[in-house]
Amino acid sequence: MTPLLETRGIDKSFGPVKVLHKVEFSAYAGEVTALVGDNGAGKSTLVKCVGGIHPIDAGAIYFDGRQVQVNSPRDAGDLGIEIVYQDLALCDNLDIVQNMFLGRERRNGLLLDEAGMEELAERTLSSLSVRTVKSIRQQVSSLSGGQRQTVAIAKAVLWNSKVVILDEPTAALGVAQTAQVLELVRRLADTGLAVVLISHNMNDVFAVSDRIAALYLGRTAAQVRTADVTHAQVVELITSGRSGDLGLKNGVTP
Amino acid sequence: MTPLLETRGIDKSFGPVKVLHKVEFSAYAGEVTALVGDNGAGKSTLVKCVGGIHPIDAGAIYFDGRQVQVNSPRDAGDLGIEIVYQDLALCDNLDIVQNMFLGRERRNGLLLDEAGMEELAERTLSSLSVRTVKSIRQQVSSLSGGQRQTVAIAKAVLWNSKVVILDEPTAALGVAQTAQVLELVRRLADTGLAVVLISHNMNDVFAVSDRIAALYLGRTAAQVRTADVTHAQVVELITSGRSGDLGLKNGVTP
Amino acid sequence: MNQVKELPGEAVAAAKQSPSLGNSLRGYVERLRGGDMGALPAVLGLIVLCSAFAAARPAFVTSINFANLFTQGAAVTLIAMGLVFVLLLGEIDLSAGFASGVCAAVLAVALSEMGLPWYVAVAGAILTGVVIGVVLGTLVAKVGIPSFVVTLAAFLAFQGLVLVLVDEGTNISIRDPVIVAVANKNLPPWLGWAMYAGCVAVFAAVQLLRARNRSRRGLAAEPLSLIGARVGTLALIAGLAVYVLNLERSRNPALVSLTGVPIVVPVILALLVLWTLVLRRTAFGRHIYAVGGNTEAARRAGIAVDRIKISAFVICSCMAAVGGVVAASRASSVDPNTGGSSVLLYAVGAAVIGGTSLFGGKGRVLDAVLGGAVVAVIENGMGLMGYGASVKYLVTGSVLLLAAGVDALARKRAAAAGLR
Amino acid sequence: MNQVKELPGEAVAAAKQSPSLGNSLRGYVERLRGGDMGALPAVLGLIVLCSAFAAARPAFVTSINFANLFTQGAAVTLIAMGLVFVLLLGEIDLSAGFASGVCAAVLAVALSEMGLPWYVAVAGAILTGVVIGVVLGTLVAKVGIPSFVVTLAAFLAFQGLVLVLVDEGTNISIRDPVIVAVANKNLPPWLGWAMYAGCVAVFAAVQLLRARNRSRRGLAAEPLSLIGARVGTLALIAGLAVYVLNLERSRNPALVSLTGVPIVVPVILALLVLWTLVLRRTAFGRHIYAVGGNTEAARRAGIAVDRIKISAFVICSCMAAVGGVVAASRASSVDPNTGGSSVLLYAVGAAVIGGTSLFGGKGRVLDAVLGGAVVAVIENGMGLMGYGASVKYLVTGSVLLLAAGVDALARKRAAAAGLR
Amino acid sequence: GGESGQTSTTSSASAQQPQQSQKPGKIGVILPDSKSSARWETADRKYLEEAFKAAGVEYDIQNAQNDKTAFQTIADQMITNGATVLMIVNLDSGTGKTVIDKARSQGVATIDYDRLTLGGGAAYYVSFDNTKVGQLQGEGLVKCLADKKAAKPIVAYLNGSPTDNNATLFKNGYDGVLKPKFDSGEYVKGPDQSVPDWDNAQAGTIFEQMLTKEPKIAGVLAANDGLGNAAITVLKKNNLNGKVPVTGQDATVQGLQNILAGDQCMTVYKAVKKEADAAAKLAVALAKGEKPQASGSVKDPETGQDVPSELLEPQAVYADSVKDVVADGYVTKEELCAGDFAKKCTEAGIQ
Ligand SMILES: Nc1ncnc2c1ncn2[C@@H]1O[C@H](COP(=O)(O)OP(=O)(O)OP(=O)(O)O)[C@@H](O)[C@H]1O
Ligand SMILES: Nc1ncnc2c1ncn2[C@@H]1O[C@H](COP(=O)(O)OP(=O)(O)OP(=O)(O)O)[C@@H](O)[C@H]1O
Ligand SMILES: [Mg+2]
Ligand SMILES: [Mg+2]
Repeated sequence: MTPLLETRGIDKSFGPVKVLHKVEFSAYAGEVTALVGDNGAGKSTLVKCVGGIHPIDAGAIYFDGRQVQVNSPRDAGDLGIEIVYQDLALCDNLDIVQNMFLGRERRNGLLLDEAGMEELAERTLSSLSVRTVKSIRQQVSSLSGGQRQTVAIAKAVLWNSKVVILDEPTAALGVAQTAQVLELVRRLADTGLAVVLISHNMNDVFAVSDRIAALYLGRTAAQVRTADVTHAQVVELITSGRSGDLGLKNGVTP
Repeated sequence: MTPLLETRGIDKSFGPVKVLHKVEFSAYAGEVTALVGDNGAGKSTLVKCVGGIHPIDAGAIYFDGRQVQVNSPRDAGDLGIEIVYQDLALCDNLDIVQNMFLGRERRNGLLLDEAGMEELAERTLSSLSVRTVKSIRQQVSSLSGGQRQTVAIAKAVLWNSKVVILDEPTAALGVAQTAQVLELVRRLADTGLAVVLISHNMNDVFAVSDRIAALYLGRTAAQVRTADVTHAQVVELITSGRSGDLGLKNGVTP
Repeated sequence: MNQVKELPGEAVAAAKQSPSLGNSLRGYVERLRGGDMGALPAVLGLIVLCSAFAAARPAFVTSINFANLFTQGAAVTLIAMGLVFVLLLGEIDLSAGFASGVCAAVLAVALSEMGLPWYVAVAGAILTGVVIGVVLGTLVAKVGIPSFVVTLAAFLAFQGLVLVLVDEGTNISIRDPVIVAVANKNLPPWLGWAMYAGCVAVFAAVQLLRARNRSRRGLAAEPLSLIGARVGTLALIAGLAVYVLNLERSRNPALVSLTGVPIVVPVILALLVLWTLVLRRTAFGRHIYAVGGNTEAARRAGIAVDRIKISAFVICSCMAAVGGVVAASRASSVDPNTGGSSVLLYAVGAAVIGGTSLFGGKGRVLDAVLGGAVVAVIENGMGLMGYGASVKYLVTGSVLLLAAGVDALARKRAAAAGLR
Repeated sequence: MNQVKELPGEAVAAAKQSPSLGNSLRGYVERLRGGDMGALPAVLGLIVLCSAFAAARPAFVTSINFANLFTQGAAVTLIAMGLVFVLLLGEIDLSAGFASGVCAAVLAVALSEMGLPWYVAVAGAILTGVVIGVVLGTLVAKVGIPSFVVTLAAFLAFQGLVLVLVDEGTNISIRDPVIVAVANKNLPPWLGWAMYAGCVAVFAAVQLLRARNRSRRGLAAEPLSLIGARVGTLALIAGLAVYVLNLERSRNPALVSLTGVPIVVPVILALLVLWTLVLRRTAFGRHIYAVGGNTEAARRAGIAVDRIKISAFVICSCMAAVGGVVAASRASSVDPNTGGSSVLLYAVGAAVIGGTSLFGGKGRVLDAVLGGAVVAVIENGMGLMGYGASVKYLVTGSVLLLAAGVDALARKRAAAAGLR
Repeated sequence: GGESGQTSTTSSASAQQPQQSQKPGKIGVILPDSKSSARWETADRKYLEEAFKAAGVEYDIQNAQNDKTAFQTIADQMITNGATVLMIVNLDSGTGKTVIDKARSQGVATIDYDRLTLGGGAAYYVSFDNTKVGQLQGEGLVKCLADKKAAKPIVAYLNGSPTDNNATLFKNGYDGVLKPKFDSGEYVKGPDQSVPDWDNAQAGTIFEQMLTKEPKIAGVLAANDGLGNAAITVLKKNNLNGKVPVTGQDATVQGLQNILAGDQCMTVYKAVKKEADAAAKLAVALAKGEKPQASGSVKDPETGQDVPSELLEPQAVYADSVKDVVADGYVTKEELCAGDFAKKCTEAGIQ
């Protein structure tokens, strides 16, 4: 089975600091792949490389088996890769509906189809059980942390994409909302998308993921099936880069 | 026992939207008080009112039994209230050390004592087990989500304060770092501080808190001792505002 | 004790139901008190200014002065309208003033030296604006030089260009009747009324259609009564203005009759509507706000940020060209000072006074018109006061501060109420 | 297979150990390639400019022209240095140019009409600057009017004030020998060398002490070799400059001897060091950066944002006063144009070309000096080219764009390498 | 067309009636700026006000600050305010003509003051001859160079603002004198640059660079006293002051002092009071509904029509004639002879 999204040997430096070392990562259609790692391991950087935000120094990105160039977020969008970034990236001066459709506005001829967008946004948001948003015409600058995060997630799942990457999507969410998002993640994978979930919460990871990829100090420590590992093993991979047979040996993935 | 920090009947509206309704909340010295509530319940708004960022519409804030006016973050700082905000509020153009000592720089006569600050910052950060920060002279704009959060926490615990409020401090943290922060929270309370912890993670809440206060749609749903309630009860309080005998009746706390 | 009452979910509910007129009015007052002041502060400043001048000089409230106001403020307002686009991105265009000078000079050369018909000359001026905008925008967006520096360089270069075009300091007279009419002639009174009727009708129709459409889809729509009130207010104010402008205002009616709406008024109105539509109702406008609010977020949303920036500069320079044509018409001539001296600062000032932020992401074309009105009223009023050179500068500065201060205090009060 | 090797933790380790010279140099090159270009782009632009002018006009590289450069650029550079503080906050001061005019006029009136001694007159000028700064800062910080509007109003009012002070347009001569000397006379050569020696010694001592202090505390400190290299480079360049300025540059040495470092040079240097210290090594400076970077974060950290803003405006206006004194000295007279026309745009341009951001939070006083040098070189070089007015404007604009373009491309290359 | 239309407001009131019998109209005056020269605000305004006050007419004097838009706005506002006579110093003929046309269409009489609006058709024109001013400057420089016995001197031009039409007229004047000398090889043409906005600070830099490029400059034709002073400051730095003659214009205190000090060779004095008085007389008469007679006329080169004119002669001032300016009351002895200049004043015979 070819992975839908694959990175091979990605290197990335910020000036003198090398953040990613030959990172290997694959995500398969119809599966949830969890990407885990300590703070500063390079998870978000890897995602930004795939999303065309950071140019990569070496290595290659494969989409559906073909090597692709992702030089800008546009390229990623054209491939069908949709990303919820950890730093959310919403326009504070726009309202919820405007943010959700940003860059892909619905039109009625030349003009915007405001009513249509509002309707669709309302439907998507309510499915994510956000009950406290007063109006979806509210500016996102006035939203609470969890509400912002919900908007960002709603924005990403609105489209017909092939890969959805979520960078710590539930960090600011309440109990009910978290459950809703995890369910959504599972549902997306079940409809045939490749879903990548970054999370520090092992319970969540084990609850929804099919595979787990661990990064340690910018290196791929392991890529395993969730069923094959235990909670403790994954934590060990995260904190020390190895766990028994698994993990880094001589700095390379076996 | 008088609470060290107490709010009585706080109302707060943003324009036409009323966000806090007569909120009652107390935190006691030597204890960890968890503040829980759904997304958009008004937790962060309450904290910002206490921190002098938002003026309150009605009600009063009591510190150590005396009513106090908190009109600006300066006032809060002078009282000995230290807050880690959910939106972190770091200066992206400054480095880690500069951010940690912002507003309370150490001096050598007229000039800054850079070496002294660097030393102290290094010590505090390493106690929070941040291992991947390349240099503490790095600009915070280049930090990962978890690293930023650690800096914000380190900044707040550096001072001799009487009340420490942490708004979802572990949201972006890894497993080890979360444990470290929870331990720190406990340690702070044990040295006699009043600690307020906002979190959506019930395990964390039950692990460290002595009391739990729940907000529901901007109203105080309950204030209880952690020992007196179960996991499920708290979740019910959060999601529906009541749980059996506990919770809102006729819109007021019994 | 165990009787649990349903909690009030008013706010959520209120958004769902179609609000009544009373509801909407109450909402508006609450919004005002809550800080969403819209155009109110600028309008307040304007009212204070007008009252002060009217009290000091009765001539201020004559119909001739009212008509003068429009022609006097037109050029700066038009340039300010274009600047809004660039300011919305958080960029600046220092060269807009002299760009208008260059375009005016192109117009003058085409008309007076090459003898081309007026529409060709105007097309040439606008085309010059497009070229200028493309060059500036490309330097800012693609090469990455800060817009302040690019347009400072352009500011210098365009001064030279104007000098070249008008032959080192002579000035070119414009005698083409059509061009001269733009800023100096008026519409026949019947046409003024006809346009008035058309505008009000279209406005009412658009409002009604939108409300119908929204309520058909089950979205919150404005009640008919509110729409009626709004259309009525517009009809009243605009009607009053047309009426006053259609009064005889010649000092010597026997010699010459002077009535009607100045031609620049429909020009400004048309452009105001056009650009407001573009900013508020097209994807392009949405993207302008997005880039200005958070460039990185816009880029991540797949917006071609460079193209948006270049387009904004093109619009700005085009509006500068239009402003230049109006200025040339008003002066019936072009010389090396056209678009120079205070034009740029007044234009940027107009946009900022109206409420456009220099940091990007916040502002409307209407702001530029309101700010332009403030600038025009100050200039007009000061002209009636008859001060000496130094006092005039001093008083103009203070009056500007006063108008902006009223605005700032209104906003500040609102911010204290909670919103920022 | 089971032999697990220790993972390389180079980066962390490297930061801990005291780096060697080779290491540091490598680090510098890496930093450059990584985008932390510091002053390099501006210096690059400057070198390109100078080479171009030197190639076109041999007179450009004479010692007299070198000396001219300093006095010609002094006033704009000084004003730009003050503007950096306001720009760091994300504010702007459009009135800085005319504020310098007002202060210069105060100086002239005190000297020539009231016959006060020079030090009283200078004190009066600076005090005027303080008052101006307090007023502007208060209006911006406390009343909350956007700085663009406040300083636009001040820009107008100060023109009136200058006119009042110089009696509606007369030209006041300044004949006080001390004031006239500031921009027109030179230090005796021996004093130039003495200052040179003092500066180099103090610089070396400070660097050494800091390194000692840090290594004593166990923090990463610079190696002696790097400090040596840095001090050596400074000594070499400064020595060369002093040497050239101490050469005889009179047209007619028999008639008059013209040697020595112009007096404005130590004035600029002293202020550069002072303000750099304030910005980099005091809590006040730190707070300026914090407010400019994230006002809300600064406020939450308990910084008195209003006070910081007012102080920045005071510093800006004071430096404008100093610039005004130098301008008055250079012209030996004050007239209503002092501080007018292009002074403000050139000063803001200087700060921005040097790398200061108009959005706040990023910039150094050194930037203003480098940018001021770019502006001065352009004006100086263009003066030698002897073009007509229109061509001069066109070429000046293009040259400015060229210098900024070199800078932008250098930064862009760096940004592409990863940092932004 | 110069006289047409103007007098239509005369109505029935005859010119011979006593002044008090009918309330005279209001006079509006628009001055061009206050920065190119001090004369507008310090001299013209003062003298015009005095004359209008003496005649007991209402007046309104404003300054357009070199801004065309402001110029038109002020004209609009004066007419709104009820002016019946408009006296303008145009910024350029184009705007001037627009204003005059608009005024005429409203029955307001117009006077061109100091600058003729080409094709404008104002009722009267009162001025100094600006080309003549330049001519005096050129002749002055020739005289001073002759005094210095300079052989093949290099002459530098420091022209006025490139956007000021008067600067062009001045230049035409002195070019007319000096160009033949360049052509004949008697003089050598040096650097020739304009000073934006008549800005003295920029003039300093421009002249310094001229001197760097061409160190042997032996004469400077500076278009006014301010520019002259800028050149003198640079010359002083090189100890060349007094050795290189510099011209000027406007007979400012600064210029006269420079002449007394021997640093400046000459300036051009325009007896502004005479000009103002002449113009005021015409304006007052028009305001009272009379139709005054002008002493001469000037042909408008664009329309070929004669405009009734009062033309006044500018006067060259050298060290020995400084006293004439003081005697005329244009500058006071107190301002001129302050401090160190007391002795020089005595030497120059200033009472
Ligand atoms: N622009 C940048 N410049 C320099 N260093 C950077 C930059 N961005 C990230 N880094 C560094 O790269 C490392 C990896 O960062 P990244 O954000 O990918 O971590 P992460 O795995 O997402 O961590 P977290 O779980 O905390 O979000 C960190 O050490 C960070 O400091
Ligand atoms: N400046 C503001 N203007 C208008 N509404 C606001 C503003 N700030 C917050 N709100 C609203 O107030 C409510 C409470 O927000 P708050 O940030 O306090 O929630 P929270 O309990 O911290 O939620 P979370 O767990 O998501 O952080 C939300 O509905 C939010 O939309
Ligand atoms: Mg991350
Ligand atoms: Mg919150």
